[in-house]
Amino acid sequence: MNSDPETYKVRLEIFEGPLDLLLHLIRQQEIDIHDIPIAKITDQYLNYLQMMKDLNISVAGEFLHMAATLIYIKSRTLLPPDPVASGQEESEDPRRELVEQLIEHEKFKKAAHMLYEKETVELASWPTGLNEFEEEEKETVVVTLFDLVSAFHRIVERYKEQVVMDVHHESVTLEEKLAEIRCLLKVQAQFFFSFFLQHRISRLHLVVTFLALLELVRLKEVRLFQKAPHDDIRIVAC
Amino acid sequence: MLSKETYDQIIAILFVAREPVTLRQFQEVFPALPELELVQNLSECMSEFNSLQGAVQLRQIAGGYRITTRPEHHELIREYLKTRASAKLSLAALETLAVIAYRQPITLPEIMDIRSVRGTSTIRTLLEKKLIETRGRKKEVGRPILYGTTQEFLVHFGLNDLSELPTLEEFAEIFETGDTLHLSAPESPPVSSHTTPDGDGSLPANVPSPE
Amino acid sequence: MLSKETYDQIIAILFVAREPVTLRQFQEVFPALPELELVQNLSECMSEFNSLQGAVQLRQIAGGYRITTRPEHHELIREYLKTRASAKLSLAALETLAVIAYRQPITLPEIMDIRSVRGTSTIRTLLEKKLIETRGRKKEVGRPILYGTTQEFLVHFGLNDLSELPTLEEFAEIFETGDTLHLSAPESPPVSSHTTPDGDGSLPANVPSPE
Repeated sequence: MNSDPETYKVRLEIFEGPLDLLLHLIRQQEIDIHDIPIAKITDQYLNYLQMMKDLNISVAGEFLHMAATLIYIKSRTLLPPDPVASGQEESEDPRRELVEQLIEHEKFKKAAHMLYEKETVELASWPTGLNEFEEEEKETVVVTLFDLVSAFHRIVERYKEQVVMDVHHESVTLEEKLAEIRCLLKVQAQFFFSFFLQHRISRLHLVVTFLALLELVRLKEVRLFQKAPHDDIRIVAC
Repeated sequence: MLSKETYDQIIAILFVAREPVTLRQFQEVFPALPELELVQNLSECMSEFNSLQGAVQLRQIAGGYRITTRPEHHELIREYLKTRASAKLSLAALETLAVIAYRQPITLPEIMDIRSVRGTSTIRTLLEKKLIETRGRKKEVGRPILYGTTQEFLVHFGLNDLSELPTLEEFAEIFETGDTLHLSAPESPPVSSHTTPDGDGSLPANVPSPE
Repeated sequence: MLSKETYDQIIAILFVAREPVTLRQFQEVFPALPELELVQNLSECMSEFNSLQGAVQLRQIAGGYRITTRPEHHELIREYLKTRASAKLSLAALETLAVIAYRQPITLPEIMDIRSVRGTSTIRTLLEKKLIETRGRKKEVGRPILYGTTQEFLVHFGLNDLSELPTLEEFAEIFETGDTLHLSAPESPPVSSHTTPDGDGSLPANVPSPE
């Protein structure tokens, strides 16, 4: 293959995957896909990758994987026929799997082209649909499972941001917490410490809450019970 | 006077129009037609269309031309509007549903906390659409009601059971945008006019010509 | 058979509908009509409407009935709507979609294997455009998510159902008979004038004729 970079520039194209590049090489030279000159194609393929590297274009992993496959197939075709296997059916063509893959790939490329044509026609046809009854339509979407996951993803992302912001803005005093817990105790004679955890609160809040509880114990307003280490703490009004 | 082609073209425009189409708008679309001729065409178009059509009518409304359904069909149309699948949700309802689906059983305060939005109207909508249901009460102060998704929810999203809900991790790769795993040449041919926003190496150049 | 009144009523409904109207919906609107008669009416309605109208056409899409403008008016309509050509799917997205359409339900690793391309940006695009959807999980190790095409896919490509897609074998035959489509021939003419019909209003050879 010509290594003159000027020639390459003209030929530069975007290939989405290694099969695209291989098909291009085969088509360009009008090679019979069922009888690929594997050594020649392998060299051209590797040249192309080298050229991309020379131009500082990153080469995706799947292209390198295909390179390895091609080199393997090439090496197998160069080997003399296996004397052990020769007695049996004729040994399988090492190119077979790749050829099948290429043919399959080309079918899907044609299918994609068929879709492209259909899309072209459809994009030229506008649906009718009146707005005299439009007030019935609010800002709504037909929801798919993907919408559901996306929505949850958005919420989680938003939530993360908020937590960071809370830490900076919030301040809470021991007095406030004491008042809050006393208030709570009036409604309910006992509750668990995990109650405080259910509402998203910052570490500062949690620490102050804990200090407030200890203060209430000291003042003999509450008693704390814990069955085992790390177990939930039961808070009971005295 | 009015050619079949112009007639079809005028009607086609009126069919896709969302508002009455003004004379000025028609003039922009048919720059070759003199104003007087255009007005005549429109008027002929109107009488021809209305003599042919019993379902809809072409009328002059609010200084423009517009096709509307005839009043006698309104009741029937309302019947039709009722039949449309009510699979649509507002964005707010969708978010609430997502939180419930992934964190069920969950209480209202918890939902509002996660979404950092107050308001209970989305819960009502979801209950009405039978996408969520109550699941008893949480054993905590105030004993708030717990919510979870329904059988109807599974049916709507084509799930056999809740374990089929995709996890965030599974979609993590998909949520990441702009993965550029492709070989792309800096001197790539000028396909820019065709590149789609997903930036995945759009390449209509390779589409064979249909001929 | 088809009364003028029923004809008008059907057309009026189709006229306001934003989505293809299914037989089930028509049944709800016309509870008095037996199903067989309704189907006959719809079919008569379609042929009568299409013989009368040059501007719009009544078609069967995605298992329903729908009125759209005829493709030949697209330039004029675009002129009126002042829209640029709608964004088409990239070739990469179309290829991914083709794999999903013909092999559904299919998992992400399987898609990537067939296309020999890693990367999920096309999947994301297709999910966002609601052309594909999840279809539960495959019963194998890791229980990967399955994907399939949607109703919107049928609408987007003007198909009534999936059986209208040519079989993959049909594409293979072209291949075997040596009909060499140079899929990525560098000598192919510039894209803009060629692959989109926008330029001269001519459409690809296989414009589906309205049934």
